[in-house]
Amino acid sequence: MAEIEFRRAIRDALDEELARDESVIFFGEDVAKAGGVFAVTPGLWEKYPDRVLDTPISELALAGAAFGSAVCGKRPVFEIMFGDFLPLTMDSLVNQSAKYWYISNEQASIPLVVRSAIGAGGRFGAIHSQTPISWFLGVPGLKIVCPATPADAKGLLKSAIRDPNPVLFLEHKRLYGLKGEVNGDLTPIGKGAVVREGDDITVVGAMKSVHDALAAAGKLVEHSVEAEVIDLRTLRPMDIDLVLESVAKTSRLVVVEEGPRTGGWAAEVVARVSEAALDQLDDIWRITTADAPIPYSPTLEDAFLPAPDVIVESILAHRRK
Amino acid sequence: MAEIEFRRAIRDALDEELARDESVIFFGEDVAKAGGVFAVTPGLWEKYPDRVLDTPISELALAGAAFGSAVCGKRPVFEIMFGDFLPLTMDSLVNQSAKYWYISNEQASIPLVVRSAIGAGGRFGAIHSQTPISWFLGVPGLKIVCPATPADAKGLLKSAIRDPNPVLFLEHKRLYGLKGEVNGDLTPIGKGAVVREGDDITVVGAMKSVHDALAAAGKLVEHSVEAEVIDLRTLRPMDIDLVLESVAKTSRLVVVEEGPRTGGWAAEVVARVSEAALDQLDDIWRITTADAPIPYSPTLEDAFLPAPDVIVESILAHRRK
Amino acid sequence: MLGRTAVTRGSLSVADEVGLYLELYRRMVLIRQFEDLVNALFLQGQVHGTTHLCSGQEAVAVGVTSVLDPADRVAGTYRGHGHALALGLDPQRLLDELLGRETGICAGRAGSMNVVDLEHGLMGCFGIVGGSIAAATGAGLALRGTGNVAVAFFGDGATNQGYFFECLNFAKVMNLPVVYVCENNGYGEYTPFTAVTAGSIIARPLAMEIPSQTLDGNDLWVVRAAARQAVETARRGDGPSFIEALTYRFVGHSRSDPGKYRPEGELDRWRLKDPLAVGRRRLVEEHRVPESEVESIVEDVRTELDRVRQKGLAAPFPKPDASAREFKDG
Amino acid sequence: MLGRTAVTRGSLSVADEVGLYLELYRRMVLIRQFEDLVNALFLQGQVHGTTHLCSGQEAVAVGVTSVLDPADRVAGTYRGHGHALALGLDPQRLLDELLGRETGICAGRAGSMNVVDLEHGLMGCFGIVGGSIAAATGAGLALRGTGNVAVAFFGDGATNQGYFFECLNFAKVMNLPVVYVCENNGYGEYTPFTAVTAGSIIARPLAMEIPSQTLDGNDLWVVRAAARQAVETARRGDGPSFIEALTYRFVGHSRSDPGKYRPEGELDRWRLKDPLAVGRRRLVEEHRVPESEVESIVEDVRTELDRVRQKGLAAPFPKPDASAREFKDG
Ligand SMILES: Cc1ncc(C[n+]2csc(CCOP(=O)(O)OP(=O)(O)O)c2C)c(N)n1
Ligand SMILES: Cc1ncc(C[n+]2csc(CCOP(=O)(O)OP(=O)(O)O)c2C)c(N)n1
Ligand SMILES: [Mg+2]
Ligand SMILES: [Mg+2]
Repeated sequence: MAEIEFRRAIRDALDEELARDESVIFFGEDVAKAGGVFAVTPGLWEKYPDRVLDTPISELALAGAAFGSAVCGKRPVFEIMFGDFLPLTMDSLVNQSAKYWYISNEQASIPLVVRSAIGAGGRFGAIHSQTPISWFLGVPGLKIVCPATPADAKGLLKSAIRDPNPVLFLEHKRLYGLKGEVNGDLTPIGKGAVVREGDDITVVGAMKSVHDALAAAGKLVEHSVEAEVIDLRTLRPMDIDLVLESVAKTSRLVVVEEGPRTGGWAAEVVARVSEAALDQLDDIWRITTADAPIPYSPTLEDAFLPAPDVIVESILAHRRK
Repeated sequence: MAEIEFRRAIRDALDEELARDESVIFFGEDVAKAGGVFAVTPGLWEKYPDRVLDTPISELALAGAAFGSAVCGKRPVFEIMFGDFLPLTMDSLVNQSAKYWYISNEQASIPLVVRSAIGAGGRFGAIHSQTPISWFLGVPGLKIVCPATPADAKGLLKSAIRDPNPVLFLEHKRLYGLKGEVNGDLTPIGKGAVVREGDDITVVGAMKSVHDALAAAGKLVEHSVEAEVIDLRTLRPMDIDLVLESVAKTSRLVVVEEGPRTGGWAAEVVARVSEAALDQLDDIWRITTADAPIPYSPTLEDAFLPAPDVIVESILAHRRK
Repeated sequence: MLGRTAVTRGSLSVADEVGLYLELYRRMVLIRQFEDLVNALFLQGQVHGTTHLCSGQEAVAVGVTSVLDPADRVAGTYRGHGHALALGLDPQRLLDELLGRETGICAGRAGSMNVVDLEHGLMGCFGIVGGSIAAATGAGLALRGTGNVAVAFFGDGATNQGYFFECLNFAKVMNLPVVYVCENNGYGEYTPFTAVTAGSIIARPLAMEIPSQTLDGNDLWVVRAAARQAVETARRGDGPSFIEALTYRFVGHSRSDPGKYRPEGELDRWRLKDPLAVGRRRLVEEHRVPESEVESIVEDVRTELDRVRQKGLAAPFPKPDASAREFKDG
Repeated sequence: MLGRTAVTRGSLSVADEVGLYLELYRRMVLIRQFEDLVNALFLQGQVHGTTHLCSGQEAVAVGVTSVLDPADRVAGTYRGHGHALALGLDPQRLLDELLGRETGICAGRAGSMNVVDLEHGLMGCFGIVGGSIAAATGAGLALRGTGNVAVAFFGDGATNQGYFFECLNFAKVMNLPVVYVCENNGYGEYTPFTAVTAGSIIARPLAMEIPSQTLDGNDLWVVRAAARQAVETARRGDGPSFIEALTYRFVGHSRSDPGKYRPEGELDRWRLKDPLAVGRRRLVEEHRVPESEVESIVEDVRTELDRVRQKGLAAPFPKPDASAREFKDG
């Protein structure tokens, strides 16, 4: 199987779903003619000129247009260029799309997908580097999908487009250039994956943090620690059963989240596991960024992020305690 | 001491701070001439006609105007009528106000307060009843204040207005009519309070849930359970030490949150306590609303909320397990 | 949806036209009486929370929807009972919703501010000021090229919301078949729109080169004519239009309205332009309908709503254990 | 902030005026050369992430800020180096910021897109399109009645953002002393503004009855005259004004710009209207400044920036352990 880039996997998913289903439309700022500022969507406009659209810089209108068109039978996919801009869309996502299925008494659901590039490490500063998950994690009715590999990027985006519910699809900027095999299967939304087996500790991550956790796990072997690494892949709904199964074996859980410490998805994982498996736990904690905006300067940003060494250090320190 | 209503306590705090400090301004939709749709702010416009302003229905501009005026030395207080409308303001709060202190390298902080009426139980339906906390809990740089009593409403609002940082000040609609003694002291932001002592279980709440927890505690006495009830009063920063102290005594913690189960502040409390005090814990869990929008119909809404009986039942069920 | 298709396309014989206007008049009467009923039930504690009545504004909803097809889509507001009834939503199912009953159009989940009835083309009633504008804009995106149109109802206050500007621009540059209908009742809650709105409302869509007109929103005939023109523009593929319908609400903004913001005599002046009075006059004087026939419409509606009221109050409340599914299954 | 007060108020003698325009020309040259330097350092991996250069747009920032007082407040954009330098921010501290050094104006925390320098009146450079509009509107609220003004710089693309409309309306109904300066460089990223903007830009503020003008943004003299008028209106308490300055960026939108969206010959045509060339011509022809004097400005700036470059590259990076305080202490 050929290896393709993460960004290409996303493009292919869009391409295939646009081809497969006439009701799919895709729009955003500079996504059509220019092919996207991260070069994720080149060539789609040429193939589907009526269904791939460049828009004004009007994030709230984009979200509203997606909502309204979904009510009327379309399957809109729209891009919010940076996840940091998602607050501008939030009223429509939260108060229109996420609630429609419920308040309409299930007359219709809203099959939209909002794609957004997120995450730090690229020296983009405080307002182009955030991980917007905590803002949306508490929104009933909205799925949150977070692929870590090209295969899942494609498989999850295809699932997201086919999903009858609104889906926030997050693409970590530092993964766009990542290569990997892609077989074209759909990845089910709501299922995590054990990406490395180990008996000593469970390390849960998502997106780029999965790779950091795997790198950490590799180094931990020298310290006689075999870490089990779980890629959650979807944060809402959350595959907590997979985590619980692993914790039943390891008794130790660390959750690695690229995002501020307070109020993130790691807290939800820790809360669910503590509620369900308190007796089995010997240790449980989070590795996150500080409760501060993301700094620009390379020295500051590098120190800010939960890199593999930070994970290794934290796990060793917890073993010592 | 005379008892006054919660809404009156808020009005008095505004009045006193407007009188005390010329840089305080207060604006919002129908807050001035009409005195607020919840009758919270009557008479202020008459006293401070230049500093109490009615605005267009432009929530994003309100938040932006508060930010910009705070940069220039004002202490703006603005009202977002229902917490459900806060997503419209979110870009300014998150990307402008909350980050300014940090990214400006501490050249200036943003001393604004956004007041908002929140919470369910009034048959206002899915888009006028939400508890907007989870959307903002993960925002570094933004304080979140949640009074449960008239005294704290006044004391915390005065503290919030004097605080040099942006503060989200939440007023539960079902508390507006609550009466209580108000002595006029400032309540410090970031400090919780033990509002009932007990040895058997720690019950943590905020806003209306504090009263529900107290009611539940009263009923639990019949079942030989003495509950310690903590009113967090501020959710960011969070007085976790107070909770840990209590848990050291009770070994059991339940957090009652009026808000969707996933991604709420209760998860943060549970996560912090589990991380810090795993050894001491015999049980830990959350009582929240379901992961669904808030229903309109009285029968549905009543069943949806974590009322005292629900808390009692849950605590008894956990004791049995 | 009676008569909607017939009415929209092609010309009508005179008999048809009288019949049509009688039906539209009936809908206005239905809305007015429905609102009166809701108000009474609210005061009795049977309708809960808050309600926003549209008494006085009936001609806008009825006039605009009278030119729509079943496959067109409409987004209303929290002041939306009129939008819903004009589209043909069964008053029983609407009242039951407001009463919080299982038999309500949304099974009691939605309540007054959030009614959805897709069967009758109602995408929703939107509780966020400006939300209806987004919904209809999106519907317009879906309806491009189909000959169908989307309609947004919203108030004067909504024209200061980001939604309004972003969506009108979006619709214009995308050439979407949307009709934006501003129900200018002079106030956003307790604030006169002139105090919070720079320039005139109509100048805003005009600045975006969207065909726009300001008109007497209390005259069904006037509204209908303008709406037809706007809808035809959209159906032809010529993009969005804007209508500013000048009207007035005879009641408070919501149940807790102090009302002191109205200048003396203003309400009385508007009462003279009551859309029901205007409609009755035109039916009798121009269409030569006997007074008695008009009167019997009023009586029929009264009888109908009396039945609706009784049935609604007898309907069961939803059972809480019928728990919500967060997601629709794939 | 040299010369700003002197320049703003009262009339100037001719000698003063020539001196002033030479200084303003120097600032334009400084901005251009600064941007060239940033570009070079970016390509060397010394400036990180992304940058948005304003080469070609210098006359707008310099012309507008030339009529401001020290107590006025300015909000710039992510394309903000020009806004900052025009206000008098030390190029060393700006470059050090872009290099991520501890000596940067924000100690390396902010980077190119988020520069803040309150000492020089710069409220910030706002990375969210439209954010600067909100910041200046709020500043206007604070400055009501003081005789000082707030200025927002933003692009053509920002005029489709909710921020734009809501804030302009807000400023107008509150009568705030704000000058809104739209730098219309023809494109929002890679999209021509005409493709995504309904009607003309200036029609929008005009619809709100905000005094507005569209002008040649590449001619410092023209910009300055219009800005003075707008600023005086605000200082007098007569509310907001709007300026649409037509200009062009000679470089890509950001470092990763494919550039294929420009029609053939467009860039060349605009090069003929280079604000530096226009400025030089007017200085020499109208103000009778010797070519050599103009040339020496260019050389002086080159020397200055060379020093700045060297010093910047030698400056220390911030130490990560100097940890951030989330909140300012009460
Ligand atoms: C975004 C938002 N802000 C505020 C409100 C509260 N609110 C409800 S109705 C209303 C007035 C709206 O005025 P207008 O648009 O003129 O409509 P009308 O009520 O007059 O029909 C306000 C401010 C809201 N529902 N949504
Ligand atoms: C809210 C928001 N949406 C999108 C972007 C990405 N973006 C950065 S610059 C830009 C184009 C802005 O165009 P314009 O306002 O004309 O300013 P210019 O870059 O031409 O100076 C876009 C879309 C952003 N920063 N903020
Ligand atoms: Mg109105
Ligand atoms: Mg531009």
